[in-house]
Amino acid sequence: MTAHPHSLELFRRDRVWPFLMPPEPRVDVSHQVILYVEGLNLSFDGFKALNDLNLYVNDGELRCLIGANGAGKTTLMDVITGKTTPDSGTVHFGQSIDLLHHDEARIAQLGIGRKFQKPTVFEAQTVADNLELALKTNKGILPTLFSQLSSEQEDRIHSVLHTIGLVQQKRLLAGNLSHGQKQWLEIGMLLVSEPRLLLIDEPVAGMTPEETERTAELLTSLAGKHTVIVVEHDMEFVRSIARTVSVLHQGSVLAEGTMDQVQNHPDVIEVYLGEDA
Amino acid sequence: MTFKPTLKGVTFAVAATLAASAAYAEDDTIKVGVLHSLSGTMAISETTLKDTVLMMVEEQNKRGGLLGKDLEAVVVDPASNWPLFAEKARELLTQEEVDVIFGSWTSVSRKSVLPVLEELNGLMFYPVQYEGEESSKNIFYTGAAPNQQAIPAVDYLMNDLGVERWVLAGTDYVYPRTTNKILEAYLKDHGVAASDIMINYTPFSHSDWQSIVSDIKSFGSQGKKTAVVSTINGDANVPFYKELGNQGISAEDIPVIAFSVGEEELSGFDTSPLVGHLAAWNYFQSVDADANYDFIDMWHAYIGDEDRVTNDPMEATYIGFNMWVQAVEQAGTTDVDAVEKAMIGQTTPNLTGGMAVMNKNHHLSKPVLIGEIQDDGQFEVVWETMGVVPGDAWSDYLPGSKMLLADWAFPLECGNFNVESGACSGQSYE
Amino acid sequence: MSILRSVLSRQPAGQRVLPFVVILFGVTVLASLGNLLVPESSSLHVSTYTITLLGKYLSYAMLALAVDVVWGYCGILSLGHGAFFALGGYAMGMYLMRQIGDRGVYGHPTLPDFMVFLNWDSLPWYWFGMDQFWFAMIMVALVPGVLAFVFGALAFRSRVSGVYLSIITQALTYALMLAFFRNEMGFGGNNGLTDFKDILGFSLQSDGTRVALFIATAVLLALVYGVSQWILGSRFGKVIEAVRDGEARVRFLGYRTDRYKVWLFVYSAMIAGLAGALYVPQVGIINPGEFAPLNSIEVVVWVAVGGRGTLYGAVLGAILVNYAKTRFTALLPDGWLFALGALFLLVTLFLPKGLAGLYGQVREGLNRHSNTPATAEETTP
Amino acid sequence: MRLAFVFWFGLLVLWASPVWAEEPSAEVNTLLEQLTEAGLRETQPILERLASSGDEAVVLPLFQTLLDGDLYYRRSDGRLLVETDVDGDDHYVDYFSGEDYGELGRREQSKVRINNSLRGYLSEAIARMQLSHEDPAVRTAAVRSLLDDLDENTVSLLAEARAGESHREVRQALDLALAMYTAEQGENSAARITAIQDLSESLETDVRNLLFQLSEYSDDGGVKAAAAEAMQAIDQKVTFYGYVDQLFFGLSLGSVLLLAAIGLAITFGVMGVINMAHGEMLMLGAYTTYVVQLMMPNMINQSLWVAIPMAFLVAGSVGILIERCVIRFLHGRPLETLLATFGISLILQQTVRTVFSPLNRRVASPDWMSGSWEINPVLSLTYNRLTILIFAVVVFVALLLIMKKTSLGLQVRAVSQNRAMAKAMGIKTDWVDALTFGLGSGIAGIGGVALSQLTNVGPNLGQSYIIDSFMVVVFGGVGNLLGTLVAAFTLGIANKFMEPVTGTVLASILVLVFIILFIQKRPKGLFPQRGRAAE
Repeated sequence: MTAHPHSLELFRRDRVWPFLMPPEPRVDVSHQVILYVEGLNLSFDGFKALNDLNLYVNDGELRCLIGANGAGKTTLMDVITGKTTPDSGTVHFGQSIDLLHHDEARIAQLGIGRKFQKPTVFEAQTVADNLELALKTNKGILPTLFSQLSSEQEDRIHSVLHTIGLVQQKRLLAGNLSHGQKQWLEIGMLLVSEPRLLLIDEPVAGMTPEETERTAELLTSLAGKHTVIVVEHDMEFVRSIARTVSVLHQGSVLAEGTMDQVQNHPDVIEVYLGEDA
Repeated sequence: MTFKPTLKGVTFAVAATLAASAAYAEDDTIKVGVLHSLSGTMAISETTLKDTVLMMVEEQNKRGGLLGKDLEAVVVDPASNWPLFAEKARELLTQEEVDVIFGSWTSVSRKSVLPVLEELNGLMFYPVQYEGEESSKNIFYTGAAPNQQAIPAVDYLMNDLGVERWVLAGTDYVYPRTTNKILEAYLKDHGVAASDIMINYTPFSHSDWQSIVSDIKSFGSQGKKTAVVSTINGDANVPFYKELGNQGISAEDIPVIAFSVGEEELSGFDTSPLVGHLAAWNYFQSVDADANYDFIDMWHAYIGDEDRVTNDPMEATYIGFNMWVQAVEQAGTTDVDAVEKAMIGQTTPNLTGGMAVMNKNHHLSKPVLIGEIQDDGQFEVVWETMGVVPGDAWSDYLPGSKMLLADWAFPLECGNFNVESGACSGQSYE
Repeated sequence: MSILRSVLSRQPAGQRVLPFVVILFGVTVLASLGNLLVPESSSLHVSTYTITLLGKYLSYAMLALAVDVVWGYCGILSLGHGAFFALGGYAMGMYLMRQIGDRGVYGHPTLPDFMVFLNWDSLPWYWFGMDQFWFAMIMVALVPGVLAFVFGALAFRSRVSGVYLSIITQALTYALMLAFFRNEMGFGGNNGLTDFKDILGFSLQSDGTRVALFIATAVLLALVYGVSQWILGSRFGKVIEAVRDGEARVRFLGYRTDRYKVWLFVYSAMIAGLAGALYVPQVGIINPGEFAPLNSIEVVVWVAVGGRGTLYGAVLGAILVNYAKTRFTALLPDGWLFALGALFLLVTLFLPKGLAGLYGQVREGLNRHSNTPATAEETTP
Repeated sequence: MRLAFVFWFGLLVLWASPVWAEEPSAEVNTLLEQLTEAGLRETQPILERLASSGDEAVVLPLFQTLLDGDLYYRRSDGRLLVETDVDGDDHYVDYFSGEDYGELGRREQSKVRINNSLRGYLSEAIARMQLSHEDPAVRTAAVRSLLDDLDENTVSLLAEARAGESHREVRQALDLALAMYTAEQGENSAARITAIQDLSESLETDVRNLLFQLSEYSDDGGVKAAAAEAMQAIDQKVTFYGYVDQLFFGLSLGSVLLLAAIGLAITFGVMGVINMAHGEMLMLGAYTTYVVQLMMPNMINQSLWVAIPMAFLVAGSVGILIERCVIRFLHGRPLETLLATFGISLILQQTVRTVFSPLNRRVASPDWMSGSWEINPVLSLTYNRLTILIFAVVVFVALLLIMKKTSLGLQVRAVSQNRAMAKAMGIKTDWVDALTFGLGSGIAGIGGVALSQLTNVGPNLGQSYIIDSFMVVVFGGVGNLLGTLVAAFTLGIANKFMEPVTGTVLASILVLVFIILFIQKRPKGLFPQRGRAAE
């Protein structure tokens, strides 16, 4: 065989063809800030879900968002992940990527992963398949059609299974998992996709105290390598993991700081304990 | 034997049952296939014809059957689905082994059946007025060809009513297209200017006629006597006539002559606003003839409903059935080739007091009647041809078929013989 | 190479294909031999009527498979697959029309009869090339494919889904039906295309050709079945199933679900077109009635009866319902619609997974002794 | 038709002398005898002689009966008979003596046949005799029916009538007729031109035809020019009224679409059930109308008022039955309701086919819905379309009120927005579901009553409206009643304005393609429900 080495390269089974590879997204975090949210406004039929919201998250940070129902937490996540388009404002991922110009799929490919409030795993597929779908890999049509799990990828899946404690359930249909296990699986799907930024909506809802504890450990360990934003109602949990907390109220950020700072913030007290306090 | 509902088992079951049912062909009866839709859109027209054939079979059996055997009707339902017509025809001919088929209404169903008939050498009687341009060895056409309906009707309008302006309105399919093409050529031959002819096509089951009727109204108010020649099909007629009535187009102003509206169609609505509009057929229920009265009585007795009407395709079925019986008796067998030969030249009484003759081109000679709609849903005959008109398989007014001739008698034996080139083309029988 | 390897290495899919192919070929070979070799007098003889009937069932099965691929696996309920089927059929019909040559009733060397009759003097541009079998066969897949692509790209990109999608697919096939009914379109209007003489030089009326068409249908059905199983067994297939169960979630995983849906839709439309092309020479006619919305809905019912989400279920459903239809319309013409209607009701109420799911359902019911109605558990739309 | 007969008979009794009056003179008697024996071509001379016999009291009712097609004769002796309705049976009554011969068989009696040209002659002769009728409306109509055939005799008759006429409208009609005569036959061009100028105000088609003739073929240059000018003025108005007409057609088509779709806007729009059996609810409504008319054959005019509530009840209870037996098991699975209801639609169709036969049924229109409201000679609105347009709007408003103002409406909206919450608040969701579906079906039944006045009442009625209905609801925006209204009228008007340019088929195709494209642009229709709840 005298074929050009490059043409051989084309047929390597562990690689997709280079011309099919999307350019590797580079998130420019030269200013330490990975997410800029500025001046967001959004209203549904007169109800202002987001009201001139500004939020900056540093690279590698673990940020908690708290706030009452309707404060705009989930809507903010929807905007960041491209599900909802705001009426005005900007959202930047790093210095250069304007998230408002991309759709959900592209935003996910850029490295923003999301875990939903309700666990949404693919119940008709096995645990392993769920993880395989979430793998960080080329998500184009042809590569997906002809793809095979490489040994690295299998290792990756296995290690995540280990992390989330579902090794035994690998071949089980996700629909047959318990509620807590589904939560874990969903977190596993996040992990396996190796995102730069994780958006996590109420991770410990419906978990036992033990599970909650493990989740807290996991999330803290993720910070640093990844940037994590957690929305949670469970104040104990937030206290156990949070370094910085942002309080949302009526679509804008009311206060920001450590848990203690926030709890003593006059505005927060006013809002939460009533005007007469 | 039991098997799991697997594909294998099922397919075998299919094959086995179908194969088995072929083995039961009995020989002590003569089988008459009835291929009329009993469900779907055409059921409305065709169910009546199925009943007519069943009635005729019953009558024949009362008279002692045919060739000493009883007739047995085999009814299938092609469900107004054209490919199903071909399939059911094949079923009738190969599985049920019928000796003759009475069936089809629409042209497309006939076209669908035709290759099967020619392949398996079956015999079918087609009882509906149609566009012509066809003559198959295996089909006898007992309805009217365009020259037995459209042309005499136009003659009547032109000569008796002095019509000078023409609206040719039809449903967009082959029968109206052909008829209008023939009429257009015919009218132009008779000195009608192109600007005095308006042609309009509408889809099947068209229900909103406001604009078209209003167009007709303004087309007709230009000072020249105007008439509408309607080849509007089935369903669409009721809303069309209702709109005519409501917009006040009376038969004295703009008469509408229809080729597809008979007693059965009129029974679906109140005809009092339509009195005087016309139809051209070879038969009307109101025809004053003893044969007709007998037929109506027989029909009412059979169907058990005094209000049921009779119509032209029923007469065509009646004639076709009687002719077939005569031809079988003459040939002494139900063999298709023998019967086909014996059919040509057969004469049998029609219901209007005359005789129907089967011509060499497999079309009948028939009288042409023009009737005016009455307020009881019947027609009153206002004009009829002097004698019978022989059906013309290939129109003399179409450039493509002027030179074609159908003659199934020896020696020509061809359904479309080109007089100019002397060639016989388009035959797919052996 | 990697393709081949990946095809062969997908064991689970391969295992499911094999029994299907074996059964299908068994029946095909037996029926064909029964027709050609066994004398007519024998009770084992399979009549040509049966052969064409089986051929028709198999083309319907392929159509059902196409619907199942998008509906059962991806949740796209298309009420317009009849359109793709009919378009494929028309492409084949046009080829067969051109094969008639000067044997039409008017004896025109190139123009089909209906064009002579409409006084056209030359073929419309879209009839060119249709006299070549290979070209017609490309069109069989290409025309439905392109239509599906345009339609799908529009609909899926604007995220039209669920009920809305079903209804506009119905509008699509209805609009095409109206269009093909027009004589000016140059497809023979209401009468459609018929009176075919031969295919690739073989007479369509001979038993040999019919058996060959039947075998071709069986082979292609097996092929399509295999390819579909392979596609659905790939990661692409997993994405597709995930789209069915939670499209938004899949999007957040980084897949452009609209493109996945478009390509699956195109693939499915092409299968439907192929099914149409196989159907036409066997039944001998193609006309605009095939575009009727009712037909497309019926296909969905075959799939529902057989069991959506399993390919063999779709095939089974198509064959069973059509066999029942053949028998019923012969035995009890008036009862057919009652039976069909009741079938719809019972299957949707009591067999949400169709016959293919019956076994599992029964087993589950026995295990659980639960009284909850079977329907309450279904979560997919 | 019996109904028409009753109507005409009533009229006859009202304005003419009793039918069976004095025996006629010998001369008339001979003519009548000839009448029964004559062929169609020989009839007219006999009628002319009858008319000139001068015995108007005999001739006028005779001509009227003849024109209505109710004049028969006994075959045995040629006695003239009238077909009369006696307790629902057709009896034959002696024309002069009034003796009832009972029901006569086909072979015992024959009709005195007339054809179109005789009908034309008869109505003109009647018109001439009616120039002195006491009702001005009859006089006007009589004059107008004479416009197309103005000869010297008629004109002198008209001039005579003009002299003694006091009613304004009749005078105008007479003036018009006389002006037409002058324009055509006037003695000098000045008189003719003046007459033509008078005519330019009229929209009568006979006038326009006359002017056309004059503008093309008149030898007199002045007359020719005046006629052309007058015609131009008329044509402008005709074009304008043409647009008005088209708009009305569009509104009318829109009202039909609205009636067809409005029930679906509830079952599909509010409840989210893809109700493929919706068309059959329309069909049930239409058949209910038929059955109601069967049960009250002599009260066709009132029958619709009974049919409307009946249709609502019938279709509504079938709807509730369907909801209870099938749809409630399929909540939240819209695509499966599609299949199940499609099955139901097949069953309903076949049931109707079995019970009523596959043939179309005859549903009579009440008299107040036949004919048209002639605003002017080129613009007339048909009463049935007008009624249905108004009816559609009334039904729509009623439905809107039910949904917005009643507690049922409130509960329906609550359940459709948040089932669990509504349940928690004590709303009987099961009950509300059943009632909502019943309401939607019932409204569809009412739509069916209206459709029975326009189209075929047969088993396929529903099928022909189902796709249109879905298009309207989807185009308007699911769950929005107002959207349905706007969508129905938009599609109706668009269709009707496109039709003259593209033809009917292409217009329907274009509308469909437009909807398909529109849905791409606005997947939730014209008036989408917004907010997070709509997701």
